[in-house]
Amino acid sequence: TGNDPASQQTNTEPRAVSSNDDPGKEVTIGFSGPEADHGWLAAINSTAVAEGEKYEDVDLRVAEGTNDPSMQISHIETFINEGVDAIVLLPTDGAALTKVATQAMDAGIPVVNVDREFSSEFAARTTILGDNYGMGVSAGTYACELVEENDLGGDAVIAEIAGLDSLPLTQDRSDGFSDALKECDQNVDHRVAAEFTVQSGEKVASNLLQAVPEIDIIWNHDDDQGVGVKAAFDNANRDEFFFIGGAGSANAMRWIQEGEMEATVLYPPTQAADGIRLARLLAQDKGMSDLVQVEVPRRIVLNAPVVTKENVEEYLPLGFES
Amino acid sequence: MSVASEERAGTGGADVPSRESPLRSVTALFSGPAGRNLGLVIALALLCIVGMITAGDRFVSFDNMMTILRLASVIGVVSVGMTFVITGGGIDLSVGAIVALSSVWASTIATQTLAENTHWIVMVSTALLVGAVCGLVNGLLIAYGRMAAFIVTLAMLAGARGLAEIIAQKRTQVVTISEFIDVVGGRVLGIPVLVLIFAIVAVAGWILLNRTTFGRRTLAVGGNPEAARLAGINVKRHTTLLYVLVGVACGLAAVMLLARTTAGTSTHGMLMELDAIAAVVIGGTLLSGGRGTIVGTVFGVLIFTTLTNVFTLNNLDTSTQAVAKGVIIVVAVLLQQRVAARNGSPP
Amino acid sequence: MSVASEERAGTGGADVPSRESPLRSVTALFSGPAGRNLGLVIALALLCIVGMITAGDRFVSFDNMMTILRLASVIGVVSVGMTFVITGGGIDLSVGAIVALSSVWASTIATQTLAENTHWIVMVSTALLVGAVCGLVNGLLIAYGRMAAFIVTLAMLAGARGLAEIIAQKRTQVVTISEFIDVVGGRVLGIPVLVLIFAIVAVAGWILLNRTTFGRRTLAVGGNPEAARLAGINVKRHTTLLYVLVGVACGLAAVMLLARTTAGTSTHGMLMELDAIAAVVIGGTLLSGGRGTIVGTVFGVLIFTTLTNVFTLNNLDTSTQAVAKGVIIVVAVLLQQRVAARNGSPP
Amino acid sequence: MSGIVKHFPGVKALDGIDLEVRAGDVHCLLGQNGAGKSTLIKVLAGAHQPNGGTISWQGDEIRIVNPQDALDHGIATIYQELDLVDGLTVAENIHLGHERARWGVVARAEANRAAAELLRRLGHPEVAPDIEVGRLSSAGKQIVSMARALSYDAKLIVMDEPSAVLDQEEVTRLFGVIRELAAQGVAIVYISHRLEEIREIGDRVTVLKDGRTAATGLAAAETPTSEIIRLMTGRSIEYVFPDRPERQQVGDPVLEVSGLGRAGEFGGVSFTVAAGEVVGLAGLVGSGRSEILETIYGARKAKAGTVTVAGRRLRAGSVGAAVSAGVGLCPEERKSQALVLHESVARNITLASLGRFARGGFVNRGDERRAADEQVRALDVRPADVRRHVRTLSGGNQQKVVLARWLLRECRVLLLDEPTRGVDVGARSEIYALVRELAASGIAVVVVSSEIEEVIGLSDRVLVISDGALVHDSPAEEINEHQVLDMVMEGEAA
Ligand SMILES: Nc1ncnc2c1ncn2[C@@H]1O[C@H](COP(=O)(O)OP(=O)(O)OP(=O)(O)O)[C@@H](O)[C@H]1O
Ligand SMILES: Nc1ncnc2c1ncn2[C@@H]1O[C@H](COP(=O)(O)OP(=O)(O)OP(=O)(O)O)[C@@H](O)[C@H]1O
Ligand SMILES: [Mg+2]
Ligand SMILES: [Mg+2]
Repeated sequence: TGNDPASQQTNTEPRAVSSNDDPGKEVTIGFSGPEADHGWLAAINSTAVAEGEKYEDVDLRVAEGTNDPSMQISHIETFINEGVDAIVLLPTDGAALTKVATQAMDAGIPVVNVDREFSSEFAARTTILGDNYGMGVSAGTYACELVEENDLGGDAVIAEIAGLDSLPLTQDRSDGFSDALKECDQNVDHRVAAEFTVQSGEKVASNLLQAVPEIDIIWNHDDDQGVGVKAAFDNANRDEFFFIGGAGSANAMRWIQEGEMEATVLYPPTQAADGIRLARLLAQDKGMSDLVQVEVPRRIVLNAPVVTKENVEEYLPLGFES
Repeated sequence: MSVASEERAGTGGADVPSRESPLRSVTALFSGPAGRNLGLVIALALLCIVGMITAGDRFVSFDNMMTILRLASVIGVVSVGMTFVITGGGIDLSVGAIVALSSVWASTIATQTLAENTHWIVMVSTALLVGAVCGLVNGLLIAYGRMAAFIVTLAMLAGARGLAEIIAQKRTQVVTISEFIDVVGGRVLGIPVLVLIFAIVAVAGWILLNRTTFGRRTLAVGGNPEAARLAGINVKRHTTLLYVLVGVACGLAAVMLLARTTAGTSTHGMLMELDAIAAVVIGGTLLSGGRGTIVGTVFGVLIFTTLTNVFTLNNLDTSTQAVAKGVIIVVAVLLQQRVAARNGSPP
Repeated sequence: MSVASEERAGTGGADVPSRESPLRSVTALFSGPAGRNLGLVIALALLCIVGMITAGDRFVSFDNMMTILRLASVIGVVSVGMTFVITGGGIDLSVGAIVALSSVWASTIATQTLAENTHWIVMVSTALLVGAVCGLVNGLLIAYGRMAAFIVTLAMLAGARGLAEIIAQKRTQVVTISEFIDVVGGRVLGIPVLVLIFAIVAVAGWILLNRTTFGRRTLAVGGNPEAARLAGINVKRHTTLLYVLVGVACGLAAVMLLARTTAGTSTHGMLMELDAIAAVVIGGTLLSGGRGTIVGTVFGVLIFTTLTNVFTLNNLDTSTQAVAKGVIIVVAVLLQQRVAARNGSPP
Repeated sequence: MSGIVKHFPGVKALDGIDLEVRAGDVHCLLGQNGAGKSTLIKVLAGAHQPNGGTISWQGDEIRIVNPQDALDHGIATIYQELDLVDGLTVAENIHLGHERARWGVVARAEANRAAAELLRRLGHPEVAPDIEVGRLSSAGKQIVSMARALSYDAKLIVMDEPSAVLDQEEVTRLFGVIRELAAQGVAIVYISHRLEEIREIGDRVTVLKDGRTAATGLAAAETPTSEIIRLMTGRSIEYVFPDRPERQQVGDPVLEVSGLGRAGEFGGVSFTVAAGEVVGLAGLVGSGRSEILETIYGARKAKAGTVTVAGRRLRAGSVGAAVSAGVGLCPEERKSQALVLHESVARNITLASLGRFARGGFVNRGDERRAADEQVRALDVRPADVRRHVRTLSGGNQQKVVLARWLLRECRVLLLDEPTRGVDVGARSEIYALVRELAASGIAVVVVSSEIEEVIGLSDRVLVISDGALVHDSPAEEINEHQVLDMVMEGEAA
């Protein structure tokens, strides 16, 4: 069902069309992101590419996705050598890419930093952040609400299925989650980490279910690995808990509709597409006509709303097919 | 020179028993296949004891055992295939990628529609066929192109995963044929079908390696390819077949993953090559070829999956898990070596 | 025994020149080390031609060349170390993890504070030392514990990366000592220091392998360890030293990464082991040991990095790149083999 | 076979060889090391493809493109280099490639029975068909190779130096089998460097020299030995041991072994070797002689006893200590124990004395080459090209390379384990002379050989080993072949 590319296109459409969309001068934009080895990152990539294709005046160069900062540095160096007009960069590691991003800025190429923040203010002209810590907080806050509504009491069993544990963003999400839980005197009783893949999700989830015979709430960081997580739940015939997801894939939203999942925390994969738009404006020396402001703002932090059965219809178009 | 032959038993090495110490006679019991794997048995037993002590009933429950076995099943099937390739003197780094490609190909809309109109066996055959073809390409390049197995399968690793991504457009393709999931992902007499498949593959693999000409020739090709050639074995064809075999195992693993995760994606089987090779080598199969054991491989797989299970039951954090895993691998292998040495088998 | 020796020259192959075909005489020029690498030279040249045609000036510019070389430098240093281990009959899967651990250890607050109070050379030494110690542990377990190198270094892969995560608490540790970054990450006479380091390591490695007793013993140990042992070489100590050597190379690579990325993290060097082994093997070093070439390794590294560069310049999508990479690896190796065979060197 | 030509890169190994073998004949193939004997029979066995020439089989011209072809025609081969798979059992090795199987499943009981039957026929019922070949001694492996050749029911069996690793009694037994086969009309091609064997078993003789046929179809019984040697070497040599020098006052003891032992292998071995003395170790295959040498050398760790070289006690189990004390070992199996096969001759020669050509760890390659060249010339290694890979040398020349390694090292004590195994007559007498020369220059030499004649002829003193124990020690003049044999047997019976 989820393989229709056409439905992908529609995701990026519902935006106000402004005069900024009128063709301007030809610009070359370089885009580099991590290896698109799972749904969310694939969606990041495909929406970015789709965004680039929408503008006749944009020549988008996409570097090979990689999880190796050293390799990504060389991609950015290549962009600088080529003299692109702007760079959209979703770094594998914010700190590791700061130096080369600063070099680009010094060379007069505006850099749009997406999702993972650089360690220096001077490394990017504009930063679009998905809020990882905020995502954890949203999940945690929602979990607190569930505890209260369902009278789970002080000893509610809360489990967390994290993503790739070695990534700082996973740490941010986990920190946000446990900080928010503290607000209602709860804590994470069990934590496992998968690798953002379906297979790893299934693996850690089935072990988790064995480790904890009774669970009240499970937060899974990523809806893509969630396909595997859900398969593990189904196989073990376990549904005594509230299942909260992350990222907001179309699959997850359908599960919410069908009542198989409680909620998911949105982490829009359209950030890079937004980055392309902004990069184009920066390269063409345009402002943001959607705002009162004349200039493109320095920092945009995306909201991490919780999608539940109540509002799922509204968010469904934003759900990415993973 | 009319000395009776038994006087000179030395020539044949048949004098070994006479030189056996009392200790040897005791452990002689284990000097068969059981002995060779005694170290592994001990390692696994220790692991289970740790599991029982730290997690009690949660560890020993039937459900948990089945969870461990189900986790072992997919990687287990691949590892059995890998045992053949390694025993035959080769290596296959592309298993994970082949699993991904097979799973993706078998879960495309086209295949699924066809399967819906006919029977889900179409999906299964597709996966097996894709696996076999990948293995065939590997095998032909290695055997007839005389290229290093490491390089060819590394290229296949890149190529097959890239192709899988192109086909799936990096999406997760959900399997909609519920009958397939119910059957392959279900249970028979309380035992998960996946576990049964693994058991059948392991037994079949054992028979194939130890009881058939194919298996014996595999050992010959891996142990001394020149001798095998001189004995009239078609070494190239045999090598090719070995890669086809592991390819088919990957296809089967893909089918199992489809049922298990209800989805096909290009991320399936990520880093599976390392896990499979590790299980095979820990099991006692020589990386240089010529000596292979399916029983050891099965133990290797079980040790790794039990390890993960025990870690999770104890809520260990991933970094600590990694360090512990490193230490345990070393200890397990040292143990295995010492026990084997004591049993008089060559190291 | 008074027969003149020329009477028996026929047996000896002294008749070589007389049977040489014109083609051979032409290519005889290359039958030295250059010849062995001729296939690689051709592959790299073809790649450059493709780069020039498709990307023109953007490819041939000095800056782009430096970009390629800088990318090659880190993996190149590790690959040179790996060449020694593989030539000596071993393998090291833990290089990436050792790079991570060294980078993390050298960029902890404690180390950085110490370095700030004294000199950044403290950071460098820390990284080198951590690498050496990891290599020593590998080496001791492999040589004296008589364990399979594959297993030991796989365990180290898990262990070292886990330890790195624990030390860094999975955070990226920014290097604050700007002098270090300026020097190691800077340029000398327009050439990036990283590239100079790589060049020095490659030349030193070449001398070490081809001109010193250490290198010669490495070849003997890899080619026939038993013969080396019986010729009085301390095989165990030598093997240990080889792993220390690659450990130090990893430490150096970590220093280079620290300067390049201005940060130490436990994710540095992810999957570096496969890249390094691939470069070494493509270069023509035998995975089974006993034959190694540093020049080939350097070419192997350059081919891979140039490939990435050309792909990026041509705006290829990642999946297509992966497929293309697989195909190109196979073609490059086939080419290399055919050229080598034509030059009369054994395949 | 006629006009067979075979090139290897850089060598013309065969240059128009003719060979005709009749059913029921034992046809001996002779030639110096490197003459092309093994290459010729590999062409016949389908292991090599000839560059020219034709092969006729029972009247028809055939092409043998792979080993299977040869086997299908009924040509079975026992190769010079042991061609067994260590990881398989004796029975599996014997039937490899033509397994007894039903539906691909090996009929193990039947295969074991058939293997046991073949081994019994070869006089070795004690070799268990179900034990792994890797655990057999080289003699045991040779027997398995022969059983394998017999298992094919072949019309022509080619044997490439089958007697090299066998002791005299084994050889006698082998000859019994060969006669039996010949009587059944099977043709045999027999290669050996031991000329007296040819006389005993051969019907006709073909001599190869430098890849060409020097003579063919000679009657084995009538042709005088000197004529055969002349054909092989192009010169006439007296196949004799060099004169033993007058036993002047024996020098100081250089090597002192006392109470040396290893559990289950040998024990209580004590003897001394003086400078300039050649001591021979006689014994049956499997009596533990190799183990004794390897333990003296430190390659195996002694469990009891001491080894002293020139007054300094060697650390047990350390090859390094032995080598730096001036001990050298030419091991029994050159390919697996002595040579780095895909390295050059030069590098193999200098392996043990690299330090001498190095300054500050850097090898002076010019010096190295010159030194290796010198040795190659001195020992007459052919081809005399030190850059050639050792792998491409014939067996005898490989042995010389190993010797050259220790000559270059200039040791005080030289341990030689089967130094003339697979070495041709010419080279053999050269090696004997060399051993004498070395002794004369003050080196203590210990020689192990399965040929009792050689032990007695070459040594000053003969030690007899039986079943891991030293049973006799006397000057060589005071003992003869029969006495040694008796002791060997008695010792074992005791
Ligand atoms: N694979 C090879 N590559 C190159 N040269 C080879 C190869 N095999 C044999 N030769 C050369 O061919 C010649 C004949 O070798 P062959 O092994 O047939 O000699 P042989 O008569 O069997 O000697 P020996 O008595 O020592 O076994 C030798 O010069 C040898 O160096
Ligand atoms: N690695 C081993 N494992 C088991 N048995 C062994 C091993 N090495 C040697 N033996 C056995 O030890 C005994 C003596 O060995 P070996 O054949 O080396 O004696 P030898 O007197 O030197 O004979 P040869 O004349 O063959 O050199 C033999 O029975 C042999 O089978
Ligand atoms: Mg020969
Ligand atoms: Mg011996």
